[in-house]
Amino acid sequence: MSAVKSLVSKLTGIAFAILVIATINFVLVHSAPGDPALVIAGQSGATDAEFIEQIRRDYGLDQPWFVQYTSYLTKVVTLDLGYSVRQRADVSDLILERLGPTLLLTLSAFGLSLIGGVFFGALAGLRQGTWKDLAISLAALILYATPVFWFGLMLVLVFSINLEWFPAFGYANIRAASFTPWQYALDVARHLVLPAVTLAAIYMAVYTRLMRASLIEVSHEDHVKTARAKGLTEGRILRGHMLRNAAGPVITFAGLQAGALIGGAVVVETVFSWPGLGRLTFDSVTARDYPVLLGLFLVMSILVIAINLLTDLIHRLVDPRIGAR
Amino acid sequence: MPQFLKTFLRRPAGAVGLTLLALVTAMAIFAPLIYPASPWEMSGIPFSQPGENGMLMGADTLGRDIAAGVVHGARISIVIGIASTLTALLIGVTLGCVAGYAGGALDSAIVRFTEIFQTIPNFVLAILLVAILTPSIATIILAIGLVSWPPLARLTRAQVRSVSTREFVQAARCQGQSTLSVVVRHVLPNAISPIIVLGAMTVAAAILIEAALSFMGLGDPNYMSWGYMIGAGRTVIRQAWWMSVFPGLAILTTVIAINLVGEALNDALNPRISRA
Amino acid sequence: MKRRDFNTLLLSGLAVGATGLPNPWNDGMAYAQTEGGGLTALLTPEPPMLVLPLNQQQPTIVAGSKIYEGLLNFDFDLNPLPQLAASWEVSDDGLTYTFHLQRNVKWHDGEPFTAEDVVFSCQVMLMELHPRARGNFERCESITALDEHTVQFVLREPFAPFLKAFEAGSAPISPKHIYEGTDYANNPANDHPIGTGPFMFSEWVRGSHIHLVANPDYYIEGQPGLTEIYFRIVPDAASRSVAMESGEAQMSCWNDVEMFDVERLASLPHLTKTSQGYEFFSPLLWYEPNLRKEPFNDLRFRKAMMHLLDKSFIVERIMFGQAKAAVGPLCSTTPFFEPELPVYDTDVDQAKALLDEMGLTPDANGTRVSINFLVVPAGEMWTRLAEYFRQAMAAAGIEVTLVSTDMAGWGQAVSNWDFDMTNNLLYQNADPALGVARSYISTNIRQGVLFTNTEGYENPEVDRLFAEAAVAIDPAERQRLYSEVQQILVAELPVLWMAEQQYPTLYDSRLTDVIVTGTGVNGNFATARYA
Amino acid sequence: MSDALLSIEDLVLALPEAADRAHAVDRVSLSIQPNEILCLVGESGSGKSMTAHAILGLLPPKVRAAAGKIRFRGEDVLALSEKQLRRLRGGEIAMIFQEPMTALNPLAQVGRQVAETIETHDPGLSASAIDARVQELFTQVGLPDPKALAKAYPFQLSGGQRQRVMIAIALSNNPKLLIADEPTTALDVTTQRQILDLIKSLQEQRGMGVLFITHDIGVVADIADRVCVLRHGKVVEQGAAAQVLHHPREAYTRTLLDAVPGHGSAAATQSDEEPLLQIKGLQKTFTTGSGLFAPKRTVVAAKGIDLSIARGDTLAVVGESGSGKSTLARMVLRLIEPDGGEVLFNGTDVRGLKREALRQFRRQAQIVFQDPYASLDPRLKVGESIMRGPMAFGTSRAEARASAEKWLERVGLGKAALDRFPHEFSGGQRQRICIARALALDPSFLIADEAVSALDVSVQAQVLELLSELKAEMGLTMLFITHDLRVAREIADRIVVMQRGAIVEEARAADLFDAPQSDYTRRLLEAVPGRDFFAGRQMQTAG
Repeated sequence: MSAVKSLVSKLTGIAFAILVIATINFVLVHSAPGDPALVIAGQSGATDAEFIEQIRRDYGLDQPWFVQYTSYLTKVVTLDLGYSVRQRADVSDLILERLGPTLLLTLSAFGLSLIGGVFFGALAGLRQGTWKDLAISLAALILYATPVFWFGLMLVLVFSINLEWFPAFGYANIRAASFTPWQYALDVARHLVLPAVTLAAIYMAVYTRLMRASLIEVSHEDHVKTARAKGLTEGRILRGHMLRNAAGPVITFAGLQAGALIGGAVVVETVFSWPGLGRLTFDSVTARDYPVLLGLFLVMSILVIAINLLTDLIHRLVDPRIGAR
Repeated sequence: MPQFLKTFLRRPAGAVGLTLLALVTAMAIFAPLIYPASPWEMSGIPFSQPGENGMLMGADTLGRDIAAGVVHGARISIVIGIASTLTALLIGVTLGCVAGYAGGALDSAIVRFTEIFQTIPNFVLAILLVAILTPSIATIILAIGLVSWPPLARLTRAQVRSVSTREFVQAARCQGQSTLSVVVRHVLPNAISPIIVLGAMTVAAAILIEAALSFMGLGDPNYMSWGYMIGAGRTVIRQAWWMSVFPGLAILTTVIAINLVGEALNDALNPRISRA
Repeated sequence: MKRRDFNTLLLSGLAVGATGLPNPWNDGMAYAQTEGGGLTALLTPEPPMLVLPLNQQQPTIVAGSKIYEGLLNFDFDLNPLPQLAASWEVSDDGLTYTFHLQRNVKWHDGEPFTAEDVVFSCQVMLMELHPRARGNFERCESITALDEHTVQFVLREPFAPFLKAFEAGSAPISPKHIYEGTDYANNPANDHPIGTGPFMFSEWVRGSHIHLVANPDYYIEGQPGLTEIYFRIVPDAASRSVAMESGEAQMSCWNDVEMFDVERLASLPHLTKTSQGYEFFSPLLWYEPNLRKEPFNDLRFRKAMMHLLDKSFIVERIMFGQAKAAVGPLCSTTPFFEPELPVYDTDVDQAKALLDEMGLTPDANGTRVSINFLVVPAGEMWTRLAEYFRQAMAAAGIEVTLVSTDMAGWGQAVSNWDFDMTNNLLYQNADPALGVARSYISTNIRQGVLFTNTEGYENPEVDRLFAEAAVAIDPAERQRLYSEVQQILVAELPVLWMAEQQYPTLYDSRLTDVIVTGTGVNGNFATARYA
Repeated sequence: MSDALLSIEDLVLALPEAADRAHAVDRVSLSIQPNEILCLVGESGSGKSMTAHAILGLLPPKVRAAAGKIRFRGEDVLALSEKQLRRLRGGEIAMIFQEPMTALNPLAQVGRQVAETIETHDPGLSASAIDARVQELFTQVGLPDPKALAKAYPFQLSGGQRQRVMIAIALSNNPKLLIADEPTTALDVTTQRQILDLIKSLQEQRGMGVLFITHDIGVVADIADRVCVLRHGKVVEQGAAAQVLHHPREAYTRTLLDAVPGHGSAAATQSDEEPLLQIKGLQKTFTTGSGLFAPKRTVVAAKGIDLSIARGDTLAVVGESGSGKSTLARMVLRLIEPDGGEVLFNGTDVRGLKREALRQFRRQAQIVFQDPYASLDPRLKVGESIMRGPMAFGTSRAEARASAEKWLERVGLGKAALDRFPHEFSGGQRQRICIARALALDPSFLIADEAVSALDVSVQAQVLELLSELKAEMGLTMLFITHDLRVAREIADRIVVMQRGAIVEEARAADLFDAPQSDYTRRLLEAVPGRDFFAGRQMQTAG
């Protein structure tokens, strides 16, 4: 009853958010000064105005904006993201083929940063004031201030150029076509290490700081004192009464960071030539590929909402109070 | 405010942060004195190693002095960091104040708008804005400001709401003070501290966004910036690590400095709010 | 992490792969590598399609030229060689071109190739789809099939470089039985292009690779020499370098490898570098002023700029030696190139003197004049060129502000003449009449169209010389006309020519007969084989 | 003393150097016999909680036992290792805390939290045996439907149920000694009564020793066998309950006893004039959680409230938490807008007032809030806070300053307070400042919203006295909001009892106490701790 109601209200919220985002994106993209028809024409080495006019006609670029807008919204509803003139492919296909790598990257980074953040944050919080705490806090402070793309480059410098442990760029080995699935998975995993660590590191720093503060706060809470008064061992108190309680706010915050995570993925994908949505975004911005951009922003925003829901779900599992309210 | 200053400086974070920040600021202000020649000057020997040919941090592929770039780059980072934060503050604090104090339908409309704005990956939005408006200092400041305001708006709203329900504000209303006077004299002064702290953190974040934009080739091409230098060094990282390393360290130092100052500010400002 | 968890992780990765990632293992394809005589070549960026008549972007041609062919090919000196045409005659009046086609040529779907296909392609399909081909075939009064293996083109007036129009990229021949009467752009056959070339389309995994296999029925005995070609799409330059270095890829061309990396790779024992094979295109790089605006309309200002720029700096430092200093509007590899032309030395004082003469004197800050420079948004080299320009101009007190934009914005600004200065790079397409005249003749000042006379240069004498040279038949006469026009242009500096870009082709040293024509990697690779 | 269950000998607890005093507890000695309840009573900062925490080695990180001994069945607890201490904790000595919401882990099922304690001390026990034990405990502490309840999370329980769970946890290993640290302070008075009864009966059944910590002498009177009075970390007086309560030896103990409110109002002037304030059919419903992703919830704070206050009268509104009494106060001042009904002040409807008229009305009607820490702007000097009001109505700065000085003198702080910041004052002093601020506007009507609830009992008595005096002096009409019937009795002429947004009963103060009409009022009165004792004591003093 209440669950259904909350689900309905959630879905309405999401639909509304998507509509607004789609509108914002459309307005933004269409206030661009460049003419996409010219680019297409330029790329085919064409030089005549008639040809350019033809391109405009063919792709509806000569229509008034509201016609383009209405047709765009209609298409969004029917999950048709349009056709990229420049890439000569359906936008949904283009995005779908890039979605996998981006999901792989962001979700691994998300998981890694959460696990690492909770672990290091808990360690620092428990050992408050010791050298371990100091070292972790300092590392977190530094990482937090590090430009993500630079951090990626430094990892490349150390781990691929100097130590040659991991490949510096790309998604899979160029010979991957001949690999067995197992080899392929391992190969992708090897390529994933540096980008995922890069993307995770910054957020891990954030979560570490948060977790540390949260754990210290929880450790002062009355129920921890109760647990002590019950005669529980410190380990049991930590596992049973502190970690879960402290991780809650961290997870909530992580959900809010989903947008930033996707933004970070854009830079990381650029640094590591990761064939995901981020690179596609940048390529499309430079190429003024409107349909792709519109589709990308929609998909990315949905992705962010999805991650939000996911963290919401995790938080529900961790904290029974949320579902019931 | 001597008490405040004392608390602030007693924190090692505050002292270290302030020193580093002063260093970077001095670098920005005195850049033309330290390196009078343009950082774009291609007079050195390409690919000089750090220390070679009289170049402290080496030279890039065109023979430009990396050290000169690092020093001059401080200007753009600081200017953009501060200006875009002011933009974000202007938008965020205004919306937050209105939402927080007015409440009701206006409040929920602003909250929804802010929530949705926060859902859009903000860096991607910044890329889009800069690309659309064509990269220049002004458009970069505007774009970063436009993507940075939602947290400020949320915080301001939360602060204003929490402060304005506090009993001393109600007491002030009961004393017959006008709404404006209540907001300006009681609500804002008591709400502002965390906003100042977040503002400081926003400067740091703005510097990082600027660097990332420049790295992606969306910087103002007329100003030497750290992100641009790292971007230019990326492809030649095998041949010239120094091209990427030093500008990165500069960003790192500046951002750490600001974050430390922010943290110390937080510690110095907050006890008065919660305990006083 | 427990092993089970790790497996789950991997499996989820695979599941992701199944939805969108290239998953090449499940077609059971054995990756031939070099042993079986296959070639793995880099391709950058990923082309939108492979159907040459529909798309003429560079990567489309690199891959599509193995599938589609033209009537002719050209050697390094740009003399015609047979391809689908076994022989040809040109009438003395230069109006009638007769081609005798190869026998026993079959389309990849098994249908025989005939003169009708050529007529359909040149008269119908390309006229509609291919702007450059249209420019050439518009000159024809008639295109007729004399018999099944003979095609005759009759021109309205002589056009000296007409033969150059028959190269594969300029006029790819397409199958009439598939395209006639259809919506070309949406023809289902576009997903599985059918040509006459030595290689046939096999598979395309977007974002990963394009696979071509040898055509067993190719009309030349013993060709092709390779069993298959993989075009690998590697979006990142550094990864491409690594692939070449490690031997994972055996060929790179055009911009595949960053210029600063070329010499390092070329020095590796398993790789061979050549800059041959781009003669047909001969790209020329210049700084382009907008002659409609002050102070660029003043020849003295253009001369001053020329004196401030150092071509060797551009060649050595910006292009890392993958170029040659340009002397004038023609590349040294383009026919009718005139080597004896005036030279503008790099000389700051002379530049300053010219500026003084114009009355552009320095103000308190030492600035004489401020101009904008529209940066070409196509990569690092262009950014460096802009930055160098700014520094070079600063030496004489010309203050340059860089304006950045995206590709569309650049195209818009340049084609609508809304700029001060920019860069440009144009192919000469094997003849001054095809690739050079367009940048200087006043009839080609066309607002809204890129790669025309966008700088706005007008000189009736130049117009006349280019027009005469285009229709002249005698090569010596053409040489005289073109030499004269080169003298005039160098004296008047409509644009500031800087460098002839020399694209490097790097390939596995065991390969032979790869780059055998003036179109290089845009050739059909029929002769390429492992030694 | 050797057979004492617990004996504390000359215990000294040292505070960290930065603290305002050196010792939290200074040479405290006390003992508890098996099967008795020792009440440790004292005001805030007396060291009573610290002493209790020291027994289980649960002192805050920077506080340490500097001297003395704590013997539990002869063994010095202070000398025990952490491991040995753990055996004691939750085993032979159990503890319950003040705030049952925070004392339970919000993320674990309550049954689990009980089971965990049993498991820890009896690792060999089977799961089903533990389950059975949990059910039994829940039954013993009077929880309904133990089986279902064991699966519940703390947030799903009421305050009283939570405290019962805490007690179940404490009893789970049949402790010899139960330490109860203000276990009923956070509860409503009726719930408090139930919990006190429960503890008392369990103690008797099991013959436990109980160390009961409280600030409320009434509670002491209800359950204590023996009493130990603490002040500033030192024992003032200890002895048998009857002895200490009826014949206190020390002045401080007497003060504490006298400070307990409920003696009856100072003045009971009745006037038949037109009432100053009339409330008719007031309605208010709160809706919360209207966020993007949250479903709505509603709480009714007022359903058709009617009441009136005569000029010069003091009306007390009494109710348990959630009864809507504070909302009522705020609606009168339009700090919260009602949904419906009328608020007539001097015959004009306050709800219709706009800007300037509203300002003028508020000048007439002032309020003193509950939390002395939140009701003064921390950034303003005390004088400034007081002066702002008159100045907003056109008084010159000098005049406002003079008046502020006068009022500060009057509330007993002296004019030196003018230039100091709020954080330099104690809670009681701040409440005086708030009163000065309210009165500086020369109002005719004063609302006191739980104005003394946060204060220690001795300070509470002083502030109540001040209010009574001021009321008489200025002829103020007062609306006094409180949860404490004793306080209402102390100050009000008439009392209104509220429950869930509605008025249950309205009567003259004395009548309400002597002859309550509604069941709810009766329950409230019966629940007042130490009622019989104080009734007896009053008779004594009167007689």
